[in-house]
Amino acid sequence: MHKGLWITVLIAFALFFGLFILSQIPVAITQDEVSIAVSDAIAETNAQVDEIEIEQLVTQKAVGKLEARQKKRLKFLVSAYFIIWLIFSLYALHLAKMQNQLCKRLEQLHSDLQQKR
Amino acid sequence: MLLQASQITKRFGHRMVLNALDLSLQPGEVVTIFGPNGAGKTTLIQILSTLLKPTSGTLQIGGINALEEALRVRPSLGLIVHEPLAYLELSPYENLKLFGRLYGLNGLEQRIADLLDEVQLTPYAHEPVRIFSRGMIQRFMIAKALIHDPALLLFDEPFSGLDLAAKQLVLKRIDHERARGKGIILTTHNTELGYHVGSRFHFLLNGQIETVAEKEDIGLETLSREYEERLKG
Amino acid sequence: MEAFRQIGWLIHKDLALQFRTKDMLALIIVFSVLVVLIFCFAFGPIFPEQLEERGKLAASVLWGTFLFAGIIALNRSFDIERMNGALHGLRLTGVDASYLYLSKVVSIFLFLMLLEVVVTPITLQFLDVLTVLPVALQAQLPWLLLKLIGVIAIGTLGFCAVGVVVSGISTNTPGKESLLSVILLPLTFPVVMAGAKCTVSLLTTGGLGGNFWISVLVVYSLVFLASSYLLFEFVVEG
Amino acid sequence: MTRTQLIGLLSAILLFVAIYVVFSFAEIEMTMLEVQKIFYFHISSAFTLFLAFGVTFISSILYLIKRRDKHDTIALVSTEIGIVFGVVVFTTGPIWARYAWNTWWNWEPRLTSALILWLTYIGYLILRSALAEEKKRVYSAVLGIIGFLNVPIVYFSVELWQGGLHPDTSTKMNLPSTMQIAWLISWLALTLLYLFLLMFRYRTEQIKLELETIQHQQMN
Repeated sequence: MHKGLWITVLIAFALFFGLFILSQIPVAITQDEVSIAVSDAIAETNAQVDEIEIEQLVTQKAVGKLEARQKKRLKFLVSAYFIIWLIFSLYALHLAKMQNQLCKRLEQLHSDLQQKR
Repeated sequence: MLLQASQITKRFGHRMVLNALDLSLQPGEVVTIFGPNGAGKTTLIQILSTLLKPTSGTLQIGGINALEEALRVRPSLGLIVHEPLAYLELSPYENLKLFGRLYGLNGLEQRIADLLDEVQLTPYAHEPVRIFSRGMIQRFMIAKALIHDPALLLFDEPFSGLDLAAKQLVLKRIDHERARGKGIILTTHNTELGYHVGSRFHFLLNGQIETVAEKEDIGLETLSREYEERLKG
Repeated sequence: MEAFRQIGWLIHKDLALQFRTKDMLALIIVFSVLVVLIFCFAFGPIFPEQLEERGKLAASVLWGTFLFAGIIALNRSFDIERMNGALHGLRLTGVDASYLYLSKVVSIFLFLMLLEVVVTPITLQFLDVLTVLPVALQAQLPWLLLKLIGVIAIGTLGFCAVGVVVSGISTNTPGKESLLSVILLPLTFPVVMAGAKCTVSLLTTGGLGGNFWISVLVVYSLVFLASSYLLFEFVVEG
Repeated sequence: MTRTQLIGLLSAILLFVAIYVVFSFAEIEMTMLEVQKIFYFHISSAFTLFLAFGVTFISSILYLIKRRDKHDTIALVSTEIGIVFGVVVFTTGPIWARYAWNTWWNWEPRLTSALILWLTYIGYLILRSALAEEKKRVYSAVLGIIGFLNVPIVYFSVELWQGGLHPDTSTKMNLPSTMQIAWLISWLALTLLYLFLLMFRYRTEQIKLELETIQHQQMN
């Protein structure tokens, strides 16, 4: 019982962690959106600029910002599920340990009684 | 049959305090139960007085099922234990009046006056019980237990720690009540006094009761000797 | 009829015991005033200017004080019953457990009301609430105080309804007072909340601000009176 | 394989499925994005908390009527497990609240009534350990009943006091179907986990009783 529980607890952790990494969605900004936005912005100004260069710059910056936000969100998510895992595991292990000890003492008492007889 | 208890068992969790105990009592009988400390005497008295419910078993008092209809049975019981079962902040008069009223007694004033007179507390009737000496408190306890003239009296260790006056009072009162056809059950570890007042004797050891003899069939010395032997195991 | 008389005698006994030891009443009033004073020192000497804020402060101080005083009174009342087996003495008379319950609720209620009638004006005075009241409210001050006492009375009734059962239980444990508060405080959450809301509303507008909070108080009191009335038998008889 | 082990296995499998569904299957909610995934286990734990204390309430009533030790043990065990689920609710709750409302705690009706209930039943456990053997069963049953009666009153008073920040019950029904499935599965998984813990813990209590009985016999 005790061993099975340990394995369950560990598998739960591995699975949760693996799924968590797998399920991360990459931050995606389509090229079209960026180019439209950049052309709009350029059309409003009179300055001479290199459209493609700015497009790359903007995309980089936007992706970076979005990724940072996602990281922050994931931090919340990870800590929440880590705590859930921790609480249940600790409680289950505590129960298993308690029951094991009780069983051992019970067996010992039974064997003591039989020896006396 | 005034009291009929059969197969009374009391368990506190895993601890067996009383084990399948049978006891009966006729009017005019005084049953003495001898037992050492921790034998379950107090638990037994509490169960017989319906203050505590047994784990299993039946109890009939005056023909009424005392476990189902405890409230109907209680007014016919008088209980003297090591606690006063009353309010020490109030005076004897106030206490007796309160309990007398709750029992629904008629002619209460006269009854209180008579009782206080008998236990020699009339001069202190309006002082709070708290300031009394131990002996006076014991006499007050007797008055309180007898206020409603109960048909069945239960005493738990009535002789332990009594002063002389109170002891005389208890002995006199037991004889008196027996003569009036009341039933009395008392527990004690004092063989001499227990033998003196009792008409039938039991031992209570390790939660199990054992009938010893009627008073005609046994002498004090035989009883004491047997009790000593049982105590040694 | 017999039931009412028995309950009456039991209440009489409880009140006699409460007032016999005069130190009890004095102690609990002094205690309450001290609690109020401590809050006054903590927030004073200049209290919030806004009427609303001042009202909130007064309401919290009042209900907090009543809660503590109530716990002391309950605890004391059941201590008397447990000592010397007095409760067993009552049970032996064959009196119904529900009569014991009702008499306890009424006697503690009366005792606490007496305390609250004394402490409420003192608190309002110390926190300087009365002077900042709108003129319209000051004109009908007695009426306002009466309404306030009414709200406090309903809250106290709810508190006693559940408090009697809980202290009947906790009196059998080693750490009576602390255990009583640990169990009773979460249970009386609605009373304190609704009572405080009503108090703030009374102090700022003179009305109850709708019927909701007063109904919470009434419903709470009724629910717990009914359920505790049924459950007290198990507390007494085991 | 015993019944307890079977349910343990089932709940473990279902928990894995739930984690899979929550992380890979359920679609991302548009306002809270990934953080919304906390919701599945948070709200399911809260449901289980109410379930556990509800079981305490019912078995306390049954104990007072029938006086079987079985019901008392179930009440005790269920309370204890309910408190564990409470710990989950009250740690994941603030994490959610911190992201969603930029505060660690809010006085939302369901959260508040769960908290009051949780505190009451912690009192229940403290009381139990303080009471003498012959009284503790009846007394804790009385408290187990009174504590639960408070829930609707607390709920409705807090609801008026501070109208819901939580998505209320009706919007839950309008969730996209993938989210609904994820929520249902995690709810079922946690309920099964509760059942498993209940049975496991009940057995522990029985062993303890057996042990004490034998020890007492030996002393005599």
